[in-house]
Amino acid sequence: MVAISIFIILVGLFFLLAGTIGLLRFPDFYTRMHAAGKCDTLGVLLCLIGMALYNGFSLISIKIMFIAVFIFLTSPTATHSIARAAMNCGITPWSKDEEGGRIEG
Amino acid sequence: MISRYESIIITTLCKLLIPVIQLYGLYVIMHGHSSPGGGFQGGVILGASFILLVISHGLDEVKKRMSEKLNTIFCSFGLLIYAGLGVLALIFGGNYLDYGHLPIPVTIAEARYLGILGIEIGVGITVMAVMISIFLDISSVGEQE
Amino acid sequence: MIEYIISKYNYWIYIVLMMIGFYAMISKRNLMKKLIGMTIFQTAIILFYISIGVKRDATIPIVPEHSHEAIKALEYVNPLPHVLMLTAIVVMVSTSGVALALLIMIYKRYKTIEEDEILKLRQEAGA
Amino acid sequence: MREFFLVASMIIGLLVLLTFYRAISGPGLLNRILGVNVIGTKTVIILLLMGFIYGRVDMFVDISMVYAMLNFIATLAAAKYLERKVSI
Amino acid sequence: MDIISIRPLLAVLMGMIGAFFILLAGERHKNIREFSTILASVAKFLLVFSMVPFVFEGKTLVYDLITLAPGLLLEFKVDTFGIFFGVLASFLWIITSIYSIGYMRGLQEHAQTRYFFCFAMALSATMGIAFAGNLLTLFIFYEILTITTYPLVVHKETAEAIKAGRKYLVYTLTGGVTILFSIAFTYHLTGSLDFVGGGFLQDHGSKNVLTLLFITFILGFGVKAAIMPLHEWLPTAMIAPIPVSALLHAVAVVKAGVFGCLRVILYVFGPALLHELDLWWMLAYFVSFTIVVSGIFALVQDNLKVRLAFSTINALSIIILGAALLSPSAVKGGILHIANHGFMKITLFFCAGAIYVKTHKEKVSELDGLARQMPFTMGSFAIGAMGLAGIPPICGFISKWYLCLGALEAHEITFLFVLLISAMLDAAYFFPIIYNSLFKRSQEINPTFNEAPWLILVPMLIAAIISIILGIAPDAFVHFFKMAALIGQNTLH
Amino acid sequence: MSFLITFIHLYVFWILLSGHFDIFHLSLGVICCALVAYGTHDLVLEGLPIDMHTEVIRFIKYLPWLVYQIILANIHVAYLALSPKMPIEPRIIKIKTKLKRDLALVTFANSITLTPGTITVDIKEGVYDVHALSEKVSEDLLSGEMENRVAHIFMED
Amino acid sequence: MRFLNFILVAIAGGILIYSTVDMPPWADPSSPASVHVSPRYIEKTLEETATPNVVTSVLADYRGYDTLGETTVIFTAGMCCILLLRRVSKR
Amino acid sequence: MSHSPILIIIIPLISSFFVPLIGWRKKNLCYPLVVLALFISSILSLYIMGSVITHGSIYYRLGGWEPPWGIEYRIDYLNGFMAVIVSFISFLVAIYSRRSGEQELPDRIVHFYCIFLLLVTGLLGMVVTGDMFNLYVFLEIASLAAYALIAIGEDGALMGSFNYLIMGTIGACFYLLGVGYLYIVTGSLNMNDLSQILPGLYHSRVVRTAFALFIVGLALKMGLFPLHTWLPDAYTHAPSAVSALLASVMSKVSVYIMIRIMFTVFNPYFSIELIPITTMLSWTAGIAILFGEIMAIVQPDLKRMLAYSSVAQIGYIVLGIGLANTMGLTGSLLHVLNHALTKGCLFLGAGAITYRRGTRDIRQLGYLHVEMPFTMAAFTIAALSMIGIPPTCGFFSKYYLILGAIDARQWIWVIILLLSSLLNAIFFFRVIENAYFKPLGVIHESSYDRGEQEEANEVPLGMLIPILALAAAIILTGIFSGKIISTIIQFAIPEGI
Amino acid sequence: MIWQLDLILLLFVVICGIAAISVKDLLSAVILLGLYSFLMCLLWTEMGAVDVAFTEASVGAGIGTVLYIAAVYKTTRRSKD
Repeated sequence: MVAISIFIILVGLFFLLAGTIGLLRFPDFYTRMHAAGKCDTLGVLLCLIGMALYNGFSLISIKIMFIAVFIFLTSPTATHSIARAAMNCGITPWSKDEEGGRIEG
Repeated sequence: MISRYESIIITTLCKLLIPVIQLYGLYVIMHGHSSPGGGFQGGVILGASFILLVISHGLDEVKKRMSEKLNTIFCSFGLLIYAGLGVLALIFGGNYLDYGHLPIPVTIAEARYLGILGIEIGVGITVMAVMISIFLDISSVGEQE
Repeated sequence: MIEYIISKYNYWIYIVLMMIGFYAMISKRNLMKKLIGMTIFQTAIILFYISIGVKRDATIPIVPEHSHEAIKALEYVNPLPHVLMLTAIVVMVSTSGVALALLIMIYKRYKTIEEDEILKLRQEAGA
Repeated sequence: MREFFLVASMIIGLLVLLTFYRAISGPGLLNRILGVNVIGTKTVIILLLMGFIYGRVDMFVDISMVYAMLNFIATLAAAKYLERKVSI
Repeated sequence: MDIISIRPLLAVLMGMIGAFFILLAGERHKNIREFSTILASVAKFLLVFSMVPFVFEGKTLVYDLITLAPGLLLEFKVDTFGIFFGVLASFLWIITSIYSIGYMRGLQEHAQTRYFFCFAMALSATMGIAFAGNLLTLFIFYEILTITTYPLVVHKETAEAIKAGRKYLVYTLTGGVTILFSIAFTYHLTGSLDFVGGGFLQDHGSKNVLTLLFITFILGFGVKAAIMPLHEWLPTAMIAPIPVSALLHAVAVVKAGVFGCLRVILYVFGPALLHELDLWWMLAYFVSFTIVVSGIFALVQDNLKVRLAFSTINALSIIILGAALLSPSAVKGGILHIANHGFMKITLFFCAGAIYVKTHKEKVSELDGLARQMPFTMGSFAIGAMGLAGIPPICGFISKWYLCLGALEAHEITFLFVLLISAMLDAAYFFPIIYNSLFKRSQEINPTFNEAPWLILVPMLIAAIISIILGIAPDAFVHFFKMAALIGQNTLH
Repeated sequence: MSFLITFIHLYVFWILLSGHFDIFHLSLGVICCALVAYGTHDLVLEGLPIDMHTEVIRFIKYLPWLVYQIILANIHVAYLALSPKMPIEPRIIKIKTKLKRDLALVTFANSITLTPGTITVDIKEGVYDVHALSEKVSEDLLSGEMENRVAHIFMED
Repeated sequence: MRFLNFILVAIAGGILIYSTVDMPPWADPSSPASVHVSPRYIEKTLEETATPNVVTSVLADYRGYDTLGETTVIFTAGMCCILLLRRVSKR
Repeated sequence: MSHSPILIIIIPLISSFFVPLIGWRKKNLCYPLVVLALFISSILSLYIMGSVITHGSIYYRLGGWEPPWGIEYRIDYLNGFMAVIVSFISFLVAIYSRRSGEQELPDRIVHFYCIFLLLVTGLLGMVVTGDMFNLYVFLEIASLAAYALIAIGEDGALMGSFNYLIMGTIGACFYLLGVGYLYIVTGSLNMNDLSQILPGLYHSRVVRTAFALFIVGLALKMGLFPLHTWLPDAYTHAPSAVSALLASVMSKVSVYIMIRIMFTVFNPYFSIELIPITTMLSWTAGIAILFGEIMAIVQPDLKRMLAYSSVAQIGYIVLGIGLANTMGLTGSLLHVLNHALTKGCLFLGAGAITYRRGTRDIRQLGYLHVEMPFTMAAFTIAALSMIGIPPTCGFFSKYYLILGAIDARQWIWVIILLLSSLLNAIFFFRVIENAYFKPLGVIHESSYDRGEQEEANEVPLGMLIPILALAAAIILTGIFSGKIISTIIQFAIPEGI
Repeated sequence: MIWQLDLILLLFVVICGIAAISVKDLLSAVILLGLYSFLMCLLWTEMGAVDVAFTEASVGAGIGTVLYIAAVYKTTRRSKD
């Protein structure tokens, strides 16, 4: 059980790392948002599952899963709201063709 | 910041989250004895839930649930619970805030436990009401003249 | 020397933070910046207090409810600074609230929150 | 096992450091919000990991849950701000 | 031999009670207001007078009001010197009250309530100064006197008056502050402030410290006593209405300063200490300078009141000189001169007032031929002037005689000459006025008889007559002479 | 009715949260849940269906699929982020949807957002603006499978 | 002016750092703060207040009066905001 | 009645909770409630003072916990004295605040009263407590209330209040930090406990730094000279009742804390011998006196002048502390009382003048004595007290301060004290001169003409009574200052001085 | 107390504090302040002060930042320094 949970947490950490690197590397705000918000989601989920497994079946684990649920609910909402705000502010998404003309948020 | 959030995603989700957050706030108040938390934290969470409601549903929705008058009453009422418990202890022969002298048929330690619960509730109510009122005041200046 | 640094570094960081806040409070001309500095300043003090309470190899100050062993104080972090700091945080929030209210009033009145501009406006009004 | 959680939390700490670059240098407000949001999510995990390190995870879950619930309020508020005021 | 008696307190309070009723009556009930003024003054005089016998029996009336500070009481002690000053001031208040009523009504002045109120308060304070049992009590009433006379000085409310008021305040408050310092220092040295005949400062503090203390004391009280470099306020303050100048600047205020000086010389430091420190001749030379210079200044003044003011400065310094010589006769003469000068100077001021009320003239040069129009006034003026110059049988002669004797007793011929010169100067600046008013003619003045109203005339004549009586029988009425002798005895051991 | 539903759900949540199962804490829970439910039941159950039972079951069935999708897409995005050339082709695509109810719309939108590589930027009158990171994810989305599944949950197919 | 402020801040910081020399080492279990008053709270909390969370028991009972003050601070802040801002919204 | 120490705090506190509740329905009921609460509180404080005099110090354990663990109220002469001052002056100001409040802030009167009560609660709480941290909490209550109350004043009040907030927060934080520094080396927060532990640690740098932090923090709070910059703006533009309360009471409470910390928590040996703090304090105080008064002379605005005068008067009090001998401290404590009465009276008088005249320009106060005879009489008495004319109380404190300075053989302070008396005279007589002896300036814009002003146009009775009461108190305190010293102040002076 | 985390977090906090007061855009500064409060919360949890961390979490995430944002919303985002 412990080994499984360690493995899951490590995978989660890997996704978190990927997301962070994406956050740093991606060229514009929208793409970064993909990296940040989304890779994280899975990474966090995996970490939480790993910890819940490690903890065994108890109320604590249920609470940890609740945390996961809440993150699943709030994270896309937050992302959506920022994206919407960025769009409303008139930030055009970066695309490969017109690299120079982008406006940063 | 007072009007309803135009995005349906946000309003819907907040609608679902707010009761949960509120219940969580109450949980934090009630279980301050055995786990971290207490009146202030719970009160802030409750207040935050209302702030979330303001952000997502606009001011009117909040006014429906928590009118200015009710808010003021809560502000004072919470503190009255607190100070009143102290006075009650005073009346029943203890020093101020000495919950051991409260007229509850349990041991002194348990009486203190209940006293702590009582004041946590009072603190929670006040903090919630004040947080809402500060936020509403700050964010509604000049918008409803 | 090294040992000295290691044994005190927490206090030093708090001093650095506090000085950042302090500098912002007395030197920034923007009132909002002053408030931000104020928050940092207060938080630094809270950090200092919490640092007082720390004990090596101690756990959080919540004792097990149904344990039959005697509770040893050394095993738990000193709770008193935490209590004090809860109050301090509350004070911090309250002060921020009042300060922000004032800030908004100032903005409504002068249409700016830069201190020097406000002073100029007031001098013009006075002259 | 404590060591593992310690290492895990250190790794996440380093990730936070990386995210910090985004949060502080921006560019612009939105990227900062994004960075802060990401750090907020990571905070939840670090808190839980610390709970495991201390061996008292039952006490730390509550804090994490607060973050999980409330973390997006500030983001929403900022986003709502941006919806109104067009210039950045 | 101390008798605890409430009379001194009542005497002090009487003025305040009068002031209260004056305020109550206000502008609406003028008669009640003025009646209460007179009533209070008479009552006060009677009260003070009733204490005289005790003093002659060698007893002291004492009343401790409250503790101002641990070991420091607000106490009234009626000793010989106190009763001397008290009787003088309270008696002069009566005639001045009558006079001021006439004067104020005659000129239809504004803010009369304030005037009478402050007047009564000032007299109250004067009485407090007279009966003060220690330095702090004295100082308290001294400051009250300053404050209550300030409105009287600026009574006219013109720019000039306000300026004069400012000057008055600056000088007197500075003086007050200096006194405060000296008092605090004395307290620091001795732990006590009670007056003791012959002084209580011996064996406290080093020589230099005591010298400094003496200088600060004299500087402090010297402001009100208008010793020469500090006299500047007095001529300026003559802008005030005549009764004010008369009572306050000729009697109460400046005499309070002199009184303070004498208290310090005789009751705080004491002759022995002053001899030991060789301070007495310093003071004597200092005031001699004032005597001569003020006489010369007076000669060149054209404004009658200012000339009188300089004459006052002169006379005050003579008094202090008497005390400073520290010989029995000199002290006796000096103290007697307080009373004598009071009566004579008030006569002169009343005359000036009468002239002003009738003719609105203030300049010396305008008084030619006035004696025909106002014979009584100018007659009184002549009496006062002669008295000041030391011509018998007017009272000024007696005091000057003893002063001269004192100078001889002290083996200081210099001061004898100073006194003689001052007498000559007095004569020199007063006699031309009399001469001119008698023998010169002027177009402006109507030579028909046209005296001032009786309310003005009567007090003036009373004062003049008393001056003569005191000259003939110095011990008449309240035994001023005997008192002065007693004071000399008590202090000079 | 809506009060009762809210109350029951909240109470379950409360019991899971609270580790104490004595009478005192349970009754506290009743009071708290009643308070919250009283305050918010009209808010929560504004547009909820009558047949809640089925929907919840279907929703729970939907979750594993969603997680699976998330994992797949996540690997893809991780690859995008980590590959040195960074082969991304961001674009905005518009999806016209047949979904009607708010909850369905939101579920779909959040599913899109949760699935890495796509973000719902806006919903306007049944049209989703979705920002997609690469061609692959946009094609996945345009295939309509997710929409159908969501529609199935809320019985709108 | 900025520079002056900087100097001021530096001096203040210098004094504070100077004083850290005499502080007990960080996290020292035998520092005065850990041995004087607080042990009783930890050891007696269950016995005296039946509350396992020491912070809560100290906050609400041992030093309950502080908390009353703290809540009053919040109340004050709320009233202050109302006083400052609400007039505007009422008109 | 054994609970009276706590009752003086919680009666205003609980009333303040009721004020907004009642204010929602009936605005008129707030005022009686406030006055009643403060009245009871002040009577109780008198009672406490009485029992301190008869039975010695009072101890009250909050929550029934013994001192180092729980919070303790410890009321001795110094405390009781301060509590009486605070409660009585706030009671008088509360009476006054009705009419001025109606004019200055008509629509916010309910919350004004609420915060007013909270301010008083905070001040009282600071005074009676025996716990370092509890003091901080009440300090913050009082400060927050003060920020808001200042801010609702006229135009410039906002910036004044904001500056006060920033400076006050720095001050409070320094105080808090000082408490922390003491806590880290002693582990205790109780003042009495600290005073027993600390003597062994006097050579620790931490303790010394803590002391410096306390002094700086409190100096900020009270507006001592180099740190006074917030004070003039705040006092000038605040509503008159508020500036009266702040100037007369709030700064005094900070002074009280300073005395408490210097001489009770630390002992006099430390504060006087070990570190040069008294010298520094007296130098700053000396400069403060001169600076404040010179600044006051050039102010055309009445309240601003009074504010600068406050800076100077704080200097007096601190000078007394800096002299650190019996006489100096006696003068200092007496001046705490005297200045509280006097400045209260002056600010209330200035408020009354503003109430009728609508201007605070000193040059436009002509013929005020006809228009408002009683107010001006009281104002004059207070001004005389400021200058130090006997028998008003201001004289006596000045006298003791001079004695203290002489005792300490520090002639420069003697000179400064004497000089300051004259400087005070300059600016107060400027007011008196204008009010009594100058006709209404031509500059004055309102429609007064000479004929109209002859009518008395006194402020309402509710405003007049506190002013007159304070004026009477000034004289009575002056006359009975010996009594006050021998019954209270001489015991309030900490041992070992 | 976990000193490894402690060091990292202290470093973060200092950086974040400096960033918060040096950013010109006030909204960004406020957001960074929120980040600062997160980090502080972590720091305190790490030191064992769970209740304080809880408070800071709820305040920082729920109230503080939002209040600041509201205030910026009501005033201005521009700042000269």
